[in-house]
Amino acid sequence: MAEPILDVREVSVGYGKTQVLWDISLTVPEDQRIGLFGPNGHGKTTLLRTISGLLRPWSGEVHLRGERIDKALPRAIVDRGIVQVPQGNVLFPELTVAENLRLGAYCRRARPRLADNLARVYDLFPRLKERRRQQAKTLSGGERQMLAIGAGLMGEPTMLMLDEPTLGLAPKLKDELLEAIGDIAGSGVPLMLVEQDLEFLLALTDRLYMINHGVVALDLDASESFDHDQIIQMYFGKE
Amino acid sequence: MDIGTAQSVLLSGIVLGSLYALMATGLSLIWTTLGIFNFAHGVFMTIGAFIAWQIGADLGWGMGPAAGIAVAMAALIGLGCLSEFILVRPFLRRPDVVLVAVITTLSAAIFLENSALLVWGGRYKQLPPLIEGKVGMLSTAISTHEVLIIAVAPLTLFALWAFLKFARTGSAIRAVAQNRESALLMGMNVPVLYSLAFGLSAALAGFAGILLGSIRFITPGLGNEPLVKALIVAIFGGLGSLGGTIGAAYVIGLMEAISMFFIGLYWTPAVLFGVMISVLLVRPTGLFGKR
Amino acid sequence: MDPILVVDRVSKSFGSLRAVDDVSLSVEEGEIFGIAGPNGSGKSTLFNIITSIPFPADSGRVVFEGREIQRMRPNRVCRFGLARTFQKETSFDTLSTLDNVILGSTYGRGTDDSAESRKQAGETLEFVGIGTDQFERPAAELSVFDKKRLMIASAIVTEPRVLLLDEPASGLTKPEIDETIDLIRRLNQSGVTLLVIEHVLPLLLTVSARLLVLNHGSELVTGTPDDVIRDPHVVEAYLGSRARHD
Amino acid sequence: MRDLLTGPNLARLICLLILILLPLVVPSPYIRHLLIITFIYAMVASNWDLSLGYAGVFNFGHIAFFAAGCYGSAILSKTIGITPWLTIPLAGIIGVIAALIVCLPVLRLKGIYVVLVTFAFSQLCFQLVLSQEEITGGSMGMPLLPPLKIGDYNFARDGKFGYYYVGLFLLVLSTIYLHRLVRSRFGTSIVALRDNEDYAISRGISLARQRMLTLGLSAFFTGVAGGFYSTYVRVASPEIFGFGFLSLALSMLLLGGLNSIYGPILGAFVITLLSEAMVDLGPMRFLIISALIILMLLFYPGGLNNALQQAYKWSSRSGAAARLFRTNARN
Repeated sequence: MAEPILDVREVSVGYGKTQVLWDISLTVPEDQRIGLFGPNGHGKTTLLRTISGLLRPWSGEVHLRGERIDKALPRAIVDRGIVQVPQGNVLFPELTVAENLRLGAYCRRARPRLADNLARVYDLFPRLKERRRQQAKTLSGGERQMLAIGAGLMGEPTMLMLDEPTLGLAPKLKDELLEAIGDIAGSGVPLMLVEQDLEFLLALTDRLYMINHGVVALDLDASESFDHDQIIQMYFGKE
Repeated sequence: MDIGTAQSVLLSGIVLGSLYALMATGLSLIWTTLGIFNFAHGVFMTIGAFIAWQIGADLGWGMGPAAGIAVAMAALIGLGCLSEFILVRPFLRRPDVVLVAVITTLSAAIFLENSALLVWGGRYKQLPPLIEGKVGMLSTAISTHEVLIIAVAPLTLFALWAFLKFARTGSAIRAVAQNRESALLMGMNVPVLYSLAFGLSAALAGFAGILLGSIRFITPGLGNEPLVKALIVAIFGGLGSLGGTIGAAYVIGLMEAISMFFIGLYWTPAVLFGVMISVLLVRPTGLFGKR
Repeated sequence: MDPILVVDRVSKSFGSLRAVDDVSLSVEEGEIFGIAGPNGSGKSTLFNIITSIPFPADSGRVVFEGREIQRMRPNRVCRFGLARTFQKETSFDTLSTLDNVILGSTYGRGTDDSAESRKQAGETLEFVGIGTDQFERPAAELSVFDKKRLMIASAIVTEPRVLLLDEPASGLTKPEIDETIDLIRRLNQSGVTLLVIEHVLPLLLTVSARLLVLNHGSELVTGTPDDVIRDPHVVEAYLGSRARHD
Repeated sequence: MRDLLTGPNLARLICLLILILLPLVVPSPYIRHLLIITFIYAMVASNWDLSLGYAGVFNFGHIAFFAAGCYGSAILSKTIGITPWLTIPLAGIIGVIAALIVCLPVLRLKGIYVVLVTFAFSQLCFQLVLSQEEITGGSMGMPLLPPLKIGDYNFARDGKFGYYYVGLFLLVLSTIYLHRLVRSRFGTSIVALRDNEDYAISRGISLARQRMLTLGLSAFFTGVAGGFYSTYVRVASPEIFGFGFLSLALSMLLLGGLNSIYGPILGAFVITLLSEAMVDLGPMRFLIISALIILMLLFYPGGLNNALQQAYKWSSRSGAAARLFRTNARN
């Protein structure tokens, strides 16, 4: 079997004295798209931040195509192609849309094809092209999200990690975004997607992990039918 | 007040404003990128003037003003980067970095001022004006050097703006200021960008020092009073907006010139402080500042 | 009887974002009222503008026991009988656990006598379940759970008639959440009206009589736990439309 | 009451006894002079810590309160002719007035803006002193101020014996004052505001009121120290506004450690003696002191106070003198 793209091995991490993740392990195989979901404050974002090097694991290892990266600097990790699109969706609010996108290609690997990629992003999100001279802070929520994803694509990811791209979006925008991310995934970019919206996740990913209280609580195959009630119970069940 | 006096007050206000703009822009640049305030900024100005004097002036090594300016600029960029490395970087992750940086940069100011005293002594030195002579302007005459200041300051600031706006590194500096984490995720080398911002800011201060060094005598304390003025400008304009800072610099320069004419040298600081307090009472983040 | 707390069409914007958009609610005396909603739906901002800490609402009224308080100085709100906790486990880190609570007693309740406020603080700490062995430790050294309970203690020592709890259960383990539920119930039985924010629904559904679900800064639905859980919009807001019972 | 004689209190009493007896044992007037200067610095540094350390208000105008006391007392005693016995306490009130003036813009400000305004305020005072030559003597200062006297006895006689005890008395007074202040509920409330402003406000503490009190209360003994200083050296000179004086006070504070009363006092002793030992070095002295500040921050941010705490802990852990050195967490 082919080596997985990403291999997270028993990672524990936290902030200050508060531990957030407890010995988490998961892998991203070559041809699979991974979804993470679960209640807030239970470690999904923390996991992404650990993979992209913003946080040092307390213990455990992270491997990218067999190479250990958990001690590397964020920019070294970006240079290897892991691009995280952070939650909260405003990149550089005072910069224009075009400037934000150009900075997305800041890492050395992505610089040569900047113009091509820019055209590709404008193709994918025509709205960004219309607004390329506007400051990012003047964009609507959906456009900001597109900008964040677009900037991520400018970095030529060999794996793209999206953190709650639908946060705060109206259903119609979600559909648009779904299509765009589908296109990206279809073009062969491996994906790790953090989402609250299960429908969104199911449509885009092959494998789902539910992270609850800092551990992997459920591991589901998106193509198989599974017990919705179990999930709803975890979200809505009475104590 | 006749037309001639009015014009000379106006011109001296613009000269002051130009110098303050150079100074305060540097302060503001560091504030926006690193979120700290550099009290060594005034002494950077002093050092710039001294180095230019040492290299360029006839009483120094006499290599001419161009060499003096070039070496001074290079030295100041280096000094700025070094300062960032020693005074700021070790403390950036601490929650009280703002306070610590005030203390470290203040200490550095004392350190450098006394170093200047050791190296160059307390005797007054002066740079020759970059261009000799006087120019008749409107109905008064001012020195060509002052005309040069009025012209060069906006040009320099324009160059800075163009760099920040169009160069890859320039927009990265602005980006880091707005969102450090996203900058990291895009692969920017944040520490290097911080150093660079500091170096640029120091070079701006040094350049202001060179321009000032032929109007006033160069002493180890040369930069102290301009630092306080730049400080007032920064508060007045609201830290963090370059445009606001530059605008405020000219406003304060003019205000100072007018107040010197009408109220005299003695009470001018009080007037400026009074204006600053009134602005802060109405808008706690400065006149052009953002929340 | 008039409701003890009425929030009347309050709004708060940050730039172009309307964090809280025309939200109203009214809480009866003695009730436990829940506020739920996905992340970023404006729950904490709502607490902020009710208490004016750190900022008041842009528009709208907050009426507490018949008096408008939306323009009151923020430090007076507490003396008035309305206390709150914060989302993250907040404490006066360098002060001792006991001093954390004593402050609430002296400044929030106005107890002048220092022996008396010590006594009140000690009793309150015991009420929330923090043992005397923790009293002299700097608050920074406490566990997450103890910090959360300490924050509640420093609020209830001010004798509030309405207490606003912001995510009391986030970051806690299952047994700790159970203890928190017990604490909330005991508080309520002692006559305190509570407003509780939670992102995670189970706790809210368990304790509250009624709850308001926010989405995108505005009201999605208000009702009893059973109403809310059956409301398809709520499930959709949390999990997306496909997760609806269909 | 038994508490008074245990732990750190005992150590403090012993130090005080030594200071009281010292002039009787050591005849050198020069040592006495150094200690008098130390007492003054100790007052300035420990009171500064009330605003900078305990309250976390980034006040860099503290030297201006000292200078206000200096010049206030000088003007009252020389120009108006009031006895220095009265102008020294009045200097405290003048210091408080200066603090309240700077409060006006500072109340609503946060973080760096507080630094900028307070620093600008102190520079403004400097410029005013320079420019109001008729009143302050401008850059020459005000020389030949009236000394402290009882009857015909000048306190500068007998190797400054009198000044020594007045200085020590003021320092003890100021220390007791600070000690009680930080242990009071006011002291707790300003620490609370520093630790978490919003949380503190939500528990009924008024930010504006406590901030005004903090600056005002920290200025009183600072002003007194200023009055005593100008009376003792018999000159009020604008030098005190310089970076040199500021850096000395700051280094005492940092060497001593923020958030303590006795740390900065100890820092004052160490730095004054150190600085005196280096007096022949000229500008080199300030070079070394400023480098010391940065090195302290880099490698030992806790300061001497921290070292003392560790020593207490170590000694109590090792069982020796466990009761003698019982330490107090808040101090």
